[in-house]
Amino acid sequence: MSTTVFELADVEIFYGKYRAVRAVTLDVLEHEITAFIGPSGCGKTSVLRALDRMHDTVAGARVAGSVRYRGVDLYAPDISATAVRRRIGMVFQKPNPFPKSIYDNVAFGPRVSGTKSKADLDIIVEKSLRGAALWDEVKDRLKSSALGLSGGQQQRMCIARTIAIEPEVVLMDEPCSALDPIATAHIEELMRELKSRFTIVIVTHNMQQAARVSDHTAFFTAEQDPKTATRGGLLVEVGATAQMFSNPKDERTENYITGRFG
Amino acid sequence: MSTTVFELADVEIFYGKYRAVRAVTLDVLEHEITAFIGPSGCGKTSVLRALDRMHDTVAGARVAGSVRYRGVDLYAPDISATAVRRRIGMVFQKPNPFPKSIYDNVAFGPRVSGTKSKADLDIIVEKSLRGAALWDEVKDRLKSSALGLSGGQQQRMCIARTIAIEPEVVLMDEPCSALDPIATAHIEELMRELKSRFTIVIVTHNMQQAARVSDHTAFFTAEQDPKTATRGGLLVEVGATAQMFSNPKDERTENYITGRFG
Amino acid sequence: MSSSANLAVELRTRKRSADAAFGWVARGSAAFVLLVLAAIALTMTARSAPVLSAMGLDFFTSTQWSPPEKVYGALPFVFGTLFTASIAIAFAVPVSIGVALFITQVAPPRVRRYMIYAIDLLAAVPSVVFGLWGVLVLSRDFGLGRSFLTAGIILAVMITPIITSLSREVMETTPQADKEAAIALGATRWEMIKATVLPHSTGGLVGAVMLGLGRALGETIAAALVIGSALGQITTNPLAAGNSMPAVIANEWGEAGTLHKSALIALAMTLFVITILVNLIANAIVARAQRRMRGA
Amino acid sequence: MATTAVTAAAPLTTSSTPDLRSRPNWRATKSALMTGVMILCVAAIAIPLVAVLGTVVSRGIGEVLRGFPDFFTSDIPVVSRRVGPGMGPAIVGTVLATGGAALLAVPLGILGAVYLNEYGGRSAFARTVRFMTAVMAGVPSIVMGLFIYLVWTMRMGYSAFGGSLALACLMLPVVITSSEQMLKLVPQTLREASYALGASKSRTIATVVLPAALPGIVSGCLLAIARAAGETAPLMFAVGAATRLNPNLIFEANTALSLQIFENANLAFEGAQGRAWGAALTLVALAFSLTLVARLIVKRFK
Amino acid sequence: MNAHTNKEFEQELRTLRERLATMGERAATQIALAMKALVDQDDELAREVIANDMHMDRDENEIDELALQILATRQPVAGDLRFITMGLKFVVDLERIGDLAAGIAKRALELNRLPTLDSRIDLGSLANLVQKNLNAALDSFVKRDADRATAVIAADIEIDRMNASLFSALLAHVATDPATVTRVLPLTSVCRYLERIGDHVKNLSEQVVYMVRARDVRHRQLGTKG
Amino acid sequence: MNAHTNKEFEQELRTLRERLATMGERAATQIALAMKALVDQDDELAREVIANDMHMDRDENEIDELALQILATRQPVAGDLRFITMGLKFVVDLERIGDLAAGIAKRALELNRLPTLDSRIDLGSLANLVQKNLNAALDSFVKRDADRATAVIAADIEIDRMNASLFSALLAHVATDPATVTRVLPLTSVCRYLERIGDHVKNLSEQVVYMVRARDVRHRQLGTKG
Repeated sequence: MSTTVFELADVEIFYGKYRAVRAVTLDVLEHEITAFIGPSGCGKTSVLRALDRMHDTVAGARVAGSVRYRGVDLYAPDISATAVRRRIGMVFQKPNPFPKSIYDNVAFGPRVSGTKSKADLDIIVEKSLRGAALWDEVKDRLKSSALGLSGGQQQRMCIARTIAIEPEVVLMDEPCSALDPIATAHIEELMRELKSRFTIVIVTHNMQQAARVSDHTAFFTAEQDPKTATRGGLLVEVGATAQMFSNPKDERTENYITGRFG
Repeated sequence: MSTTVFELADVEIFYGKYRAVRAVTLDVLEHEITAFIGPSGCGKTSVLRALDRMHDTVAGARVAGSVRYRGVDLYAPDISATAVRRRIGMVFQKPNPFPKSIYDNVAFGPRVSGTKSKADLDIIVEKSLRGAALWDEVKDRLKSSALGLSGGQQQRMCIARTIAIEPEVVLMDEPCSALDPIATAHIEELMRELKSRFTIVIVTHNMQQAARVSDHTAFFTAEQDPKTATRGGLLVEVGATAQMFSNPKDERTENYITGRFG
Repeated sequence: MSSSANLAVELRTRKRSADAAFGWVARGSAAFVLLVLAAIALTMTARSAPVLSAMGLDFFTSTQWSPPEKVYGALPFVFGTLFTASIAIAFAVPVSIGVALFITQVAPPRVRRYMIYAIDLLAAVPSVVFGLWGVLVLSRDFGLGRSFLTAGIILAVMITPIITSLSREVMETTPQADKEAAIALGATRWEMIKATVLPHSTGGLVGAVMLGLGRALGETIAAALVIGSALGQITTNPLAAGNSMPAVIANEWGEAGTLHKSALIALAMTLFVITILVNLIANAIVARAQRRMRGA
Repeated sequence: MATTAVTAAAPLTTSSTPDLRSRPNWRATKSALMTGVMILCVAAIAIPLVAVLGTVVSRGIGEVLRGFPDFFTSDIPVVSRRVGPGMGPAIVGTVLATGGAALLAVPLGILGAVYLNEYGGRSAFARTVRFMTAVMAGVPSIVMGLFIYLVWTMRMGYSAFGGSLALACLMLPVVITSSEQMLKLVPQTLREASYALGASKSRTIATVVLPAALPGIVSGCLLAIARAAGETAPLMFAVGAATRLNPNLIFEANTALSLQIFENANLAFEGAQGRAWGAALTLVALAFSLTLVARLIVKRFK
Repeated sequence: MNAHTNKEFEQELRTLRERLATMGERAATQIALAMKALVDQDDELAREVIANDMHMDRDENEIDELALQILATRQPVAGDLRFITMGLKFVVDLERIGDLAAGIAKRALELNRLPTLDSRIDLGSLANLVQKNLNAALDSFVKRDADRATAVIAADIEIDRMNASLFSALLAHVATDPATVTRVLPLTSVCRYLERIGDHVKNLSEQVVYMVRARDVRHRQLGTKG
Repeated sequence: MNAHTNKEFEQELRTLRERLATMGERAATQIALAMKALVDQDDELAREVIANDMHMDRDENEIDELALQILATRQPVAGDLRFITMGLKFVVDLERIGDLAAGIAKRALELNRLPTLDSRIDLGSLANLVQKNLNAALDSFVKRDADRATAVIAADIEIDRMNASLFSALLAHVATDPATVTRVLPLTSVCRYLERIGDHVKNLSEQVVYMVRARDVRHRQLGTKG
């Protein structure tokens, strides 16, 4: 039995008074890839961002319910968001390299965490780039700008930058939506390799991608919220991916994954 | 036997001295959906834009070889690009409504073509919006800004705007890449309905989309160009879509569609 | 792997005073703007009080400006300022937009690059240089004399590169996709410009024009050199010599007595208020155009 | 309208050869006509501008080259009538006043912009500051000169630093606005990337946001400096008049290129006018080089 | 369940369903005609049944082709996928049923060349039961009725039982009159064919249950076969 | 062909291939053991074969499950899709072969309870030919060798011919000695089982050809069966 990394119970996320997502109760298991799927506005990205307290950076956003990381309530008043984020890395929808050299991009996190020695940084940068299957492509131009890389390479560099802080969890928010099928395949392969070292949670609006990469899938949808009378997201079903795609339990899931969009 | 709408023979497209795509010989049949697929840089969008002379608007771009539309050489010196574009409409990757009302957006083409009468325009606007399966959603707010529509609605409005000029062909350049699966499904269904009235050519980097919507598929790839020693696109194989996806002739096609990206 | 208790300790908040301090320094810097403006408003009001209490509302309505008689009526200068600025705007705006359209929509890439450089450089030419050229060449060598028209032309030449440069930047932000949409619907170049570039740029263009107008209103030196320094002229004859608020201040400050200085300060205050009004209107127009662009 | 009966169009199957030839029509003619108007506009603005620059160069170059490099180093002749160099004190004065202004306005402006974009957002205070910045940007330069005269020169006397203060007040809103614009262009995703790597807010601003916006900010500041260097009116009230070199920023009256141009332009003497053209050429060259450097920075980092 | 947003896909699934039902009906008809040819000693009808088997083979190919095309172009999942893979296996059984019906017709031709057996063995009731089961299985498929299909699976025991008793009866015949052996042998074949058809019908029903209930009943219950 | 970029997918395809090969080997073993039980009159071995059939049933379920999971999560097309759908049909035949081997074992149990037939009928050479063909078919699958598979399809005619001659020999036996009828009947069943295994082997080979050559050879050549 795998260790539970995240334990969400009755999580709701508000933007001001608007309840963007509700009824989120799910576990994320260690060394697995968990995928969040669902239509636009179902709140899957909001839930992902709740896992490393990225909502702190948005005025008016609020997380209710219990979000536990290895038993610790992430939203307890004395928990530091920056400390949380150093344990829980995040990769974004569009590759977002800093306009710095490849080396400085990857070394950014370790430097923030206090690693100053050039020798140590060299080792971390190489290890991270190898981990992101990018080392061979960039080892000769570590000092050139990261913006000169192709889209797929940039995204892999962002993954390297994230794993350079040695997080335990890597959150990914539609990491391939800006990439072509070949770059996507490489990122997906990388994810499968990374799961031996990290726990991965990925948001994707590409159902096939969830089917291809994930071990567990959580399906969200958007419905009329009985309390606020606006459309809001909610969690419908979580299950093993192979089972979700061959034999989902909830009819809403079945309708969505088979392409019955009403 | 269907009528041949486009007949491309040995088409090559240059940007300055760079040969972006070569060896394009294919036919597009009337009342069919023809899909162009292939990895980034394979030139599929360049070829699409050659079909309605959109390259005219780009300095340095040049089309070589023969592009015939119903037997007429589109690149003959006495052919008017604006007349071509009124026969051959285009829908773009990102929904690009003009910052005007929905009505004015759809009426733009007809107005440009000289339709002034309000009554005629009313009819055209309604017919086009119905054709794009959008009428019921917007009929009560034709005068409000098109920018207030959702992404999927905007794209359908762009399709309405295109069919308002009553073209014979509609070219679509990755029309769903900015949309979620539900909006995508609606656009795809719309395409299937439109093909009884129009001939459709679509560029997509989503292979499954090509499989779902198209009758014929053309597979492009990027390879070292023996002449210029740079990487350039070329056409590998054209065929009936069902056959391409169950039994492609060329090994490069098989490798690509089955996800063997080397 | 640390136990849950250890983990909780590790994730605990550490005080981040540096973070907070940085935020307050930034806030203080921003507040400086308010401080300076308040100081300007207070100082100017206090210093213009003497003449305003002496003249009352006549200061704004009287056409008589006679320091020796201690009569200060600002109306001719207000008129002169608005008149020259109007002439300048009338010349500069159509030309600027035409040039900006040429640069962004017509010129081939190479020409475009050089024209952009040229316009940006010209926008940096100091106004006093235009004034110098105006007084020594336009009014003397070309015999145009010192008049509203001369000042208007000099101001127009001065603000055209500025308006052009801003307009070009705004027009360049028109999404290529919008332009292609119009082209793909069979529009000609001009139809495409009318449908996409102009509507898209409306807000920015108004902003650019207003900025140009603000410059023209507040421009002291070039106007002071060529407007003619006539006192009390209210005429729509553009060839007549006139005067404007900034020119009067610049020309008379040196030899002014206490009440005269107060009158000049009140004049500056008036100019200040007019430019603020112009700016507010410009802001409102730009904001409304942006709201419309967002489709709200 | 909703009641209009709409019948589905018959498929547009034209097997006949379509006629796509171009032929003259009003739409194409109109488009060509408008292009012609644009070209006329270019000519309309090119002619006077070329004339201005041409005159400045042709009249200024002789003055500058006469007894080179005396024009840049010699004191200004006390007797305006005299023909000959130079403009040394004015050049130094311009550099002092402008440099001082930059030292005051640039850090303050950038920090203010950081507040507006990174902290204030849409808060009431930030909106007020933003609005007041726009108001301040519209304050005519002569008003700013008067203000400095009243609060500074009247007490401390004429000096280059008074000019610096006036110019700084003029530059501040420009620096804030252009810097905020540049900060706004830094994608939110970069900040998120930094936060996601465990960086604090100040660290994120210092090591990610500001470096990313730096080329744009520097370029905006250079343009603001270039504009300040050419200002005349505010200096009239703060710098005073001098003909001898005064390298002291804080004390004693000084002069500046723009002031010299203004004063000499009104004089009917050949020598004074010559020096005015020389000063104009120098000032234009200074403004051009600052502008060019700004553009190069932007181009380099784009 | 809702209709597919993709109407072409919906249409293809409907076509697949109809093709499968049609093929099932053809199989039922083939059995009925083969039994009629046997009972009526109708050589011509028997030959017709044998010739018609070609259509069943063609059905199998075409349905496979359609299923493959749907899999390749629509990327079905969940219920749709179960239905299509079920279809792929369904046709295998239907095609074999067709083969067996043709086999019965061939045995009928053989028997018609021999003298009639005095006391007729009651093959008719076995054939009736098999046909009834096949029809029930097809019906459960069309109506997506798992309960009905489960009943068919249970009814197979009856077919096996009936087959065993018929077999003993035939053996008893040979024992009393050894000369009938050449005539009994084809009849035992027909028996076995009917029993095998019964097995295939059971398989069909298991596929239906699997598709509808999405759990694998095949080989779990009801022990081993053969 | 290259390896898949998606290594998990690649691994799943490899697993599917291995599972199919293993199941094929099990089927071959089952036939061999059943025939050995028949020849050696070994009741225990026969019962073991019957019990082992359970494993073949489980194989079928698990392979189906794997194939379905691959179809649901990988959305395969072209060659991969043909291979997987082939796998789905392949197991049907293998499972039936398993059933038939168990059938032979059951007949062996029946025969062991009866006196031995004096002149032994040469079932061995038919069984050998069938096994040889099955092994060749499995080999052609593993090696993706369409030529080899085509040869197997052709060889099925030989099995049919051999079966027909064995059948006549058995009938001749009954004619000369009517008392042997109860012993001959199970032997005719074994004959028929072997022939049916041969048919399934032919089907397997056709699937291999289809997968490799991507054209449907099933039912096109070689006429009708039954």
